[in-house]
Amino acid sequence: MNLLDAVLFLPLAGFLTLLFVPREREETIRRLALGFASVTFVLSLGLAVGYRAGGEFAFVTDKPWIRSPEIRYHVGLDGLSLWLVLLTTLLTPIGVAVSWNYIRKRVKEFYALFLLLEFGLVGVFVALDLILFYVFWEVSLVPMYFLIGVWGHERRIYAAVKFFLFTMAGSVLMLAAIIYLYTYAGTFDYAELLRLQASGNLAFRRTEGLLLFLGFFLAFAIKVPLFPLHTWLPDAHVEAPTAGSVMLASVMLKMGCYGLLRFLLPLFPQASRECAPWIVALAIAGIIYGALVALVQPNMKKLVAYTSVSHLGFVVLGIFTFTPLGADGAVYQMINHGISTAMLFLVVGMLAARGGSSRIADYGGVATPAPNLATVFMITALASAGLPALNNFVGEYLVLQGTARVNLRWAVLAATGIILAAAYMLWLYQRVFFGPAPESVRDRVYDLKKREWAAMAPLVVLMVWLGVASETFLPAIRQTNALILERARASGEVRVELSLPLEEARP
Amino acid sequence: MDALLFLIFASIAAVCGLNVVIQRQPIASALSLIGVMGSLAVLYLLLGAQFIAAAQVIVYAGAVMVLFVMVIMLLNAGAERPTGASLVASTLGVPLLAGLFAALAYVIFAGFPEPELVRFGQFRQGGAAELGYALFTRYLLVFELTSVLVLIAIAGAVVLAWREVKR
Amino acid sequence: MHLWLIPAFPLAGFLLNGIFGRRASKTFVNAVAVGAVLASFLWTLKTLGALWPLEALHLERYFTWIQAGDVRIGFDLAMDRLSAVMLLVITGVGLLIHIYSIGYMAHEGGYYRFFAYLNLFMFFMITLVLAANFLLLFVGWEGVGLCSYLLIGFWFLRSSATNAANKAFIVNRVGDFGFSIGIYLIYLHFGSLDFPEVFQAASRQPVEAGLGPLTLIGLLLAVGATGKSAQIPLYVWLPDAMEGPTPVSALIHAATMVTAGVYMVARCSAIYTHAPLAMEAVALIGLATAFLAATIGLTQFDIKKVFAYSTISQLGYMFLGAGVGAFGASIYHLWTHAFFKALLFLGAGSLIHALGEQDLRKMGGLRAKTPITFWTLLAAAVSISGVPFTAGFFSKDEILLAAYHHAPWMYWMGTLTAALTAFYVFRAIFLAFFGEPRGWSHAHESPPVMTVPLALLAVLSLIGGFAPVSRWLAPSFPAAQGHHETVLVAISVGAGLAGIALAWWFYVARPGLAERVAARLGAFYRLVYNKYFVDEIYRAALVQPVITSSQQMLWRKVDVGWIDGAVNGLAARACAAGDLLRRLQSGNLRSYAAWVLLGALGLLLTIGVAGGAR
Amino acid sequence: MSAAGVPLSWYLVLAALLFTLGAAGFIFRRNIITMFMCIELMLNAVNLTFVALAYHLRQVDGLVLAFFVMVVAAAEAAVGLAIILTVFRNRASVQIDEVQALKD
Amino acid sequence: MTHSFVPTGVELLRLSPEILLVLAGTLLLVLEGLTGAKRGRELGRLALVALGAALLASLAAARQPGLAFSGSISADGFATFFRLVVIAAGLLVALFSGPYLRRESAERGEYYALLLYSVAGQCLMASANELIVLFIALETSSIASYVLAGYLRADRRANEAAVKYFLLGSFASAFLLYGIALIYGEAGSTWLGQIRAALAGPPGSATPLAGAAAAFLFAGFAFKVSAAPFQVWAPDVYQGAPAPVAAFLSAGPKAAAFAGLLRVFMTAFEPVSASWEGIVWVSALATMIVGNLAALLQSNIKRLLAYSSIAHAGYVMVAVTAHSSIGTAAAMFYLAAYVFMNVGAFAVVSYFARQGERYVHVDDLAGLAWRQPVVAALLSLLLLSLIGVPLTGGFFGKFYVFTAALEAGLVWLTVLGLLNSAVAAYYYLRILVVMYMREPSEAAADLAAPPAPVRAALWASALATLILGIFPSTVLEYASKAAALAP
Repeated sequence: MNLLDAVLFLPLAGFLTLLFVPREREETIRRLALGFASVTFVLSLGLAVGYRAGGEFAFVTDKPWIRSPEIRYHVGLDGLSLWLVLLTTLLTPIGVAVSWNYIRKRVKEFYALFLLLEFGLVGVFVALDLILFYVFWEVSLVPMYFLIGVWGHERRIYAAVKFFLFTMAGSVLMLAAIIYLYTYAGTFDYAELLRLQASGNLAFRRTEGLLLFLGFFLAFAIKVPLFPLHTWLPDAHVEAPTAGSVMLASVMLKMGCYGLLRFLLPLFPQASRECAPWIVALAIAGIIYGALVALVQPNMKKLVAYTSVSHLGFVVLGIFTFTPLGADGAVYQMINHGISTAMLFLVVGMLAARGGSSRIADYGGVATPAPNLATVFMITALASAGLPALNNFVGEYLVLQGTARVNLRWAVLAATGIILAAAYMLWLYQRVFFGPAPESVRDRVYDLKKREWAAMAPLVVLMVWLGVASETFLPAIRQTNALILERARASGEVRVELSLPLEEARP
Repeated sequence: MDALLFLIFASIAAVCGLNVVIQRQPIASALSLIGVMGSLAVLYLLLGAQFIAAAQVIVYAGAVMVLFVMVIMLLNAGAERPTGASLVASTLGVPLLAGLFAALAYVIFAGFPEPELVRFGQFRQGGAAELGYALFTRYLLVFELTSVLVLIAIAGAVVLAWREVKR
Repeated sequence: MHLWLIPAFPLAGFLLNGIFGRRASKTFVNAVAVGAVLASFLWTLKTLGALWPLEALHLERYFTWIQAGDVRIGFDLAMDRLSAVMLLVITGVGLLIHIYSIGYMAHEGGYYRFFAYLNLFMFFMITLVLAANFLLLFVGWEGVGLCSYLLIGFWFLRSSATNAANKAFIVNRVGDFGFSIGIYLIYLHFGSLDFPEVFQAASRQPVEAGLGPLTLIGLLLAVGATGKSAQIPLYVWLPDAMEGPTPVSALIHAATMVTAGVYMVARCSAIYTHAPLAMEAVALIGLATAFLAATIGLTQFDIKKVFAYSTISQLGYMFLGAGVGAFGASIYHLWTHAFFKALLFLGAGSLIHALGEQDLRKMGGLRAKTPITFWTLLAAAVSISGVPFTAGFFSKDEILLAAYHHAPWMYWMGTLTAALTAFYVFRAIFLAFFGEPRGWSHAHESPPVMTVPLALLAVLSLIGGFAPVSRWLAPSFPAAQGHHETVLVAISVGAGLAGIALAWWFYVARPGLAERVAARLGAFYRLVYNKYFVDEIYRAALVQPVITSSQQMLWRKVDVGWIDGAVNGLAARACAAGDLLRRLQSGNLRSYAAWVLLGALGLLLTIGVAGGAR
Repeated sequence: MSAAGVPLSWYLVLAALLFTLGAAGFIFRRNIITMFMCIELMLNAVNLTFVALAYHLRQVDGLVLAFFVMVVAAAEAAVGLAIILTVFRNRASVQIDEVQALKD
Repeated sequence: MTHSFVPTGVELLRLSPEILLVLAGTLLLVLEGLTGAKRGRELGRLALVALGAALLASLAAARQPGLAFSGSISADGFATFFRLVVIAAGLLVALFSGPYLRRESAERGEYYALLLYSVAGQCLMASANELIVLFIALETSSIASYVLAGYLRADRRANEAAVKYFLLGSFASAFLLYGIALIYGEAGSTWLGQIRAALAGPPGSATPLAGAAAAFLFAGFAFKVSAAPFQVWAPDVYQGAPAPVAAFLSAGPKAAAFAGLLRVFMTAFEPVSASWEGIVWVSALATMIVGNLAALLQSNIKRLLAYSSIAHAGYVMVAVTAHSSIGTAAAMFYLAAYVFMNVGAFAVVSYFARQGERYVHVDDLAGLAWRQPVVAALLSLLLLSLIGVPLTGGFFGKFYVFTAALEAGLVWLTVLGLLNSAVAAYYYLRILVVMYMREPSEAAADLAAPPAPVRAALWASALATLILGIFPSTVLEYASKAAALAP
């Protein structure tokens, strides 16, 4: 039982504890949930402090769970998962805090499920056994389904079911791939698989490798979500309660990206490379497409949802450049997107809770009654639009620089997303916050309350921190990515074509 | 002689069997079925299964069919009316049945390629003694089991048919 | 030398005012904001003094900002002569404008916000010029864009202001798109983004004849510059940016931020000189912009719009200078332009402050009411018109000479533009200060806190040209060819004077003539008056199609129609199949029996007769 | 006894025929009792097969099996007729096509 | 083969669960006759005790594994596993039948007696090592369940269910029996071991009789497990039968029939597996597809569960298709998990439907979560297990099944099967949606808390599902050992 196990299981303990609290004692339930989430976060800070770049995995626990076929409780932390775990543990107490006043019905179930969700999410990022990974993957699905379906808005049921079925459709294929991999390799253990891969004992026939790759890839791509598998996302986001949207956008979507980097590249280097051009094409299409569609959304939450499609396109793009720059940028972008989008959803959620709607047309001039809210949103919008010295810029730069190295045309196409990002963000901002405030807005919208400040301040700080002092975070990512890319390179010749127009022009 | 007997009773069995199927009056079907059973009993005798032949007449044609006839009378079941229709049954029925018979015949002829001639008296272990021995040794368990089966049948019949419904 | 202190002061000012300003008194806000810039200015001077004569680059590395793969980008600041000139302009003019703003903004809501933004702007602008690598430069670059956005939209209740702000930001983003790609290419080509390394490597490369990497980089950077410095085709945001408070127009949209593009081109001179095609492009863009904007300036009635087009036009000069290889002259013009253009705007602001009105047609005869404003504006006007021995005279002539040596037609074009410039500037002066008052009732001179900076800038506009900027910068740049040719100078001066005279003729001597000429020109006049309908063309050709196609095609059709449609279609298909299966479950036992029979026969045929299905 | 025997397969084919006839009756008859009788016909066919095979194998086992089939048939008859009786009580009909309330 | 008239003690021990159940059933009949119709509740308890005893007896019998009764039964691990499963199913059903029957004022000893007989038959099916024993055991189980289906004789739906079940069941039995006859002709014996020996000759030596026999035997078993296209009876019968009986039908007979199917096809017909594996492949796929698609639009919850149980039979069929010992083990595990989750779900239905099964529409469950949160939570767990979400038995069931399938190289069957399970999520989710995301319906309004036996059954099945989902090793290892069927 090391620190990581504690971080992993504390939310589960919280979940179980909440089940035994009488449902009438809502305040106790809230406090308990906040307590569990906060303690988890504090403990997880210990992970960051204790993490030393260098080895393969830190805080490893490896115990047998199921004997035959052998499935192990094997968890560990590396630079890739470290920050994602922290992101999860950070956002959970924030989600609890912002739900304090908004969730009025079925309080007990809400917080219990919220903690269960944290358990699942942390688990996904630390599991080093494929089945364990799959277990957490699905475990995180169920509470989110309920969060959307029970505490969501008008079309919540449609959204929840759509969310569940999309994810399910992908994950069953992943399960098939996992099992197939097992029948091939005889193990579910990630480390063992890596060893097999390194020793060349995991060489698939071409179609076999491709199919396996696709099995995993579809699950991840749906989760990311990669264009054109994204249509569940806007619905889920619009209908989810604020805290749900936050966790969904900030953490759950990262599960897909994480999977790409953790499993696909190292385990199926050949297939990854072979499919990379297609995937990159989809990623770029998603960047532009998401941004364009976001531009014309009449609903704030939907708009933010489409920005996620766009932003996560960068992540996928970065990963499939197979360059350290791209991969580091992608991971960094995961964290960035987690924080910025969490903020966006928090603010939009707060607005919607005040104004009773998330339609843009119902707002205007919010900056007058709620200047602090406006300021916070401004910073977030700018971060989201990739303003330098704020978080997203670093990630996007690295991704695009990495992409440019592989193929300049890709980078050019992808960079258009940044122009559009400014357009949709500022346009949204203008329509919601600027202008004279109509009666309805002045009457109902008030500025940030203390708890809301407390929930958002850390994120604002982080946005700047991530934008300026990336060296706090990047070393761990670098080192892990180097290993991953090494593996992705190990078993195949590097076929990254350098197709720069300027190379051609050179005599 | 064997052949003649076989042909006669096989024909009776087949015709009665057909009659079971084509009659609209349940009672006519029942009587035809008794005819089938009777002719089968003769065929059993030809095959050297005296005990089974006897049982066929006593248990089957006697007891079971009497039960049927009784129920038919009890329910006063007249000629069936051409109610309802099953598209599946009426379209697929005949080809399926023809196919079934053809396939079975094929299997039988393929399974017994060289014709083995059945002659009366060549098989003499069909008596009660041999049967009884087998019944109480190798098939002891099954024998006991059938008693349970009969018990269930009685209990079931009781549950379903005896007492009036109390509401 | 703690270069970092120079940007740090305004940053601190921003944070202090941003966080505490709302509840603090105006005095506090003023003290913090002006104090921060003053400190910055003084520290600049001290640093300059300490590093004098600043022959080599002074580089300070602080910490690693981004590191990944083989990329290492530090938070590094560097000072050389180019950045020193820029710093002086920024902090100096910035200081004056800060002071001026105290008076100008005295009665505005969001006072603290304004100064916080201004300080933030100073921080980013200083970062921009001190940055020692492209990415850090880009930080400043985007940062000033942000501040520009915030300040244009300062009066956020007005939708025109917020529209203008959005436009400014987004158009700049388009430019930055090119810039970013340029940066990626620089990194790819040179393996570094640090200025010293990049420029040394660039200077070792052969001059490219065709479209080589350096040319490509140069062109892409120029795209960025056209955005920031409001050149064709991305100049459209600047006139709208006049929605911001006037000090903002002076500081950001005249003196400093918009010159960042010029600064960047000059900074990258090592690249450009090896990429003549890119140079040519820069020159052409500059020249075209200078001329086009000047023509539009002729027809505008909003005093700030006039000066805005003037800014665009003057920036075009600077581009022209850089494009023809006269980087020094270009910066020199930047330097003088900062004074007279800031002055023009501040003077205009003083008028607006006095009248609450910025339409020239509603002014007139203000000379007496606002004498200081008048005289200072006049100083600026003569300077921009290139009246000999004023600041503008020196720098403009240097550019024109260089242009002549590059291609004489450029000189002629430039000279024509100079005439136009003189005309429209004096048109504004005459319309505002001469003639009869047209529709204003009370006007008053601005308080000293505004007029003192005006006066100081007026002095600088007149004598600022004596600072030997281009000579001092000469070692930084490849030598520009061309020597003083009196005839050419005389021609251009004459053009300027002719412009002034014509303006006098049109607007003082023969009022009403202008309208008649305009009427005579008819369609052409309307074309120019409506700024060649460029905004409308952009909207119809770019913005609207994007919006419409996104909405109708991508969202409604692709997303909802196709993708969701496919998913729903699949679901519907499955449900239909399920329904069929359910319907087969008719409740009819004989049907069921037929199914059982079917199954049994199927099995019999496959296993019994055919002997297996595999 | 005459030496002219009958091929065993004839017996088996007769059984197959009876089995098929039983199935036919099950599918085409509408009266539940008749349907049930058709099942009895099928069981009889199986019994004939058992007996014939017992002859073929010269084993008593086949006969024992046939015997058990009879018992099963009897048990089924008892239960089946009881079920038919309950149906009749509730619906006053033994037409199978009228017993299809359970469907979608 | 020993020929003795008197069975030995160890033989009786190996048969002890069946003996116990039959004796208890008979005792119940007698007691019912003696006490009249007043003591249904006590008789129900007695039945529970008997089932508990049978459970213990199965364990005791497992300590002395081996053949008995001339080798016609085999009390091996495989038998023990299935005995435990079907007895547990019977136990759960008996547990929550009480309140249901009392509500219908029909709690009598015969019900429990028939239940015990049926379970006894199923136990015997699991241990039968000879075809005629298997057949009679199957009939024992079936005839008792025909009666149970029609147990509420005044209920038209129950009558219809009974008559349909009975007629089709007998029809299918006839095929099964014909299959036995044919293989008897081919092999000269009905003992599985001897059949195997007879079929194990050089390839091609087996005549079409063997194939035809396999076909008919498969048809007979497929009918009982409701595999396509023999699934037609299931929806109607489940819908019409009383809810506890439907639960029972979906669990015990199905598990037992799979036991029979596995034993027959893994031992006797293993030598000719090449001839039948293709058809099992098709049947598995068709069963999954039919069950899942038909359930999509189903609104009667009993019919829905019927289609779901068809689909689950399809998953087990996938394991059968693998025809390996891990496939067998997977099927065993799956069935164990399935029995618990399905019986649990039906327990809720039996409680919710109330007198005369008024509320059997999915929408009637609306808002259940907020009226009876515990029931809803437990039902959710069971439904998630049916979907196959991890940490439930259903997940590991699917996991093992598809692992076995992939080990056998059945890639496409696996992919299609898993996609099917994704489709299946939709209709299970609908129940969750209704329970949690709709406002309480009038059906939920006056719902009293579930009676203790229902609660107990629900908790037991939920816990079993959870345990199988978190610590599946023990069960699976047992199944793996037992799956190595000795012919």
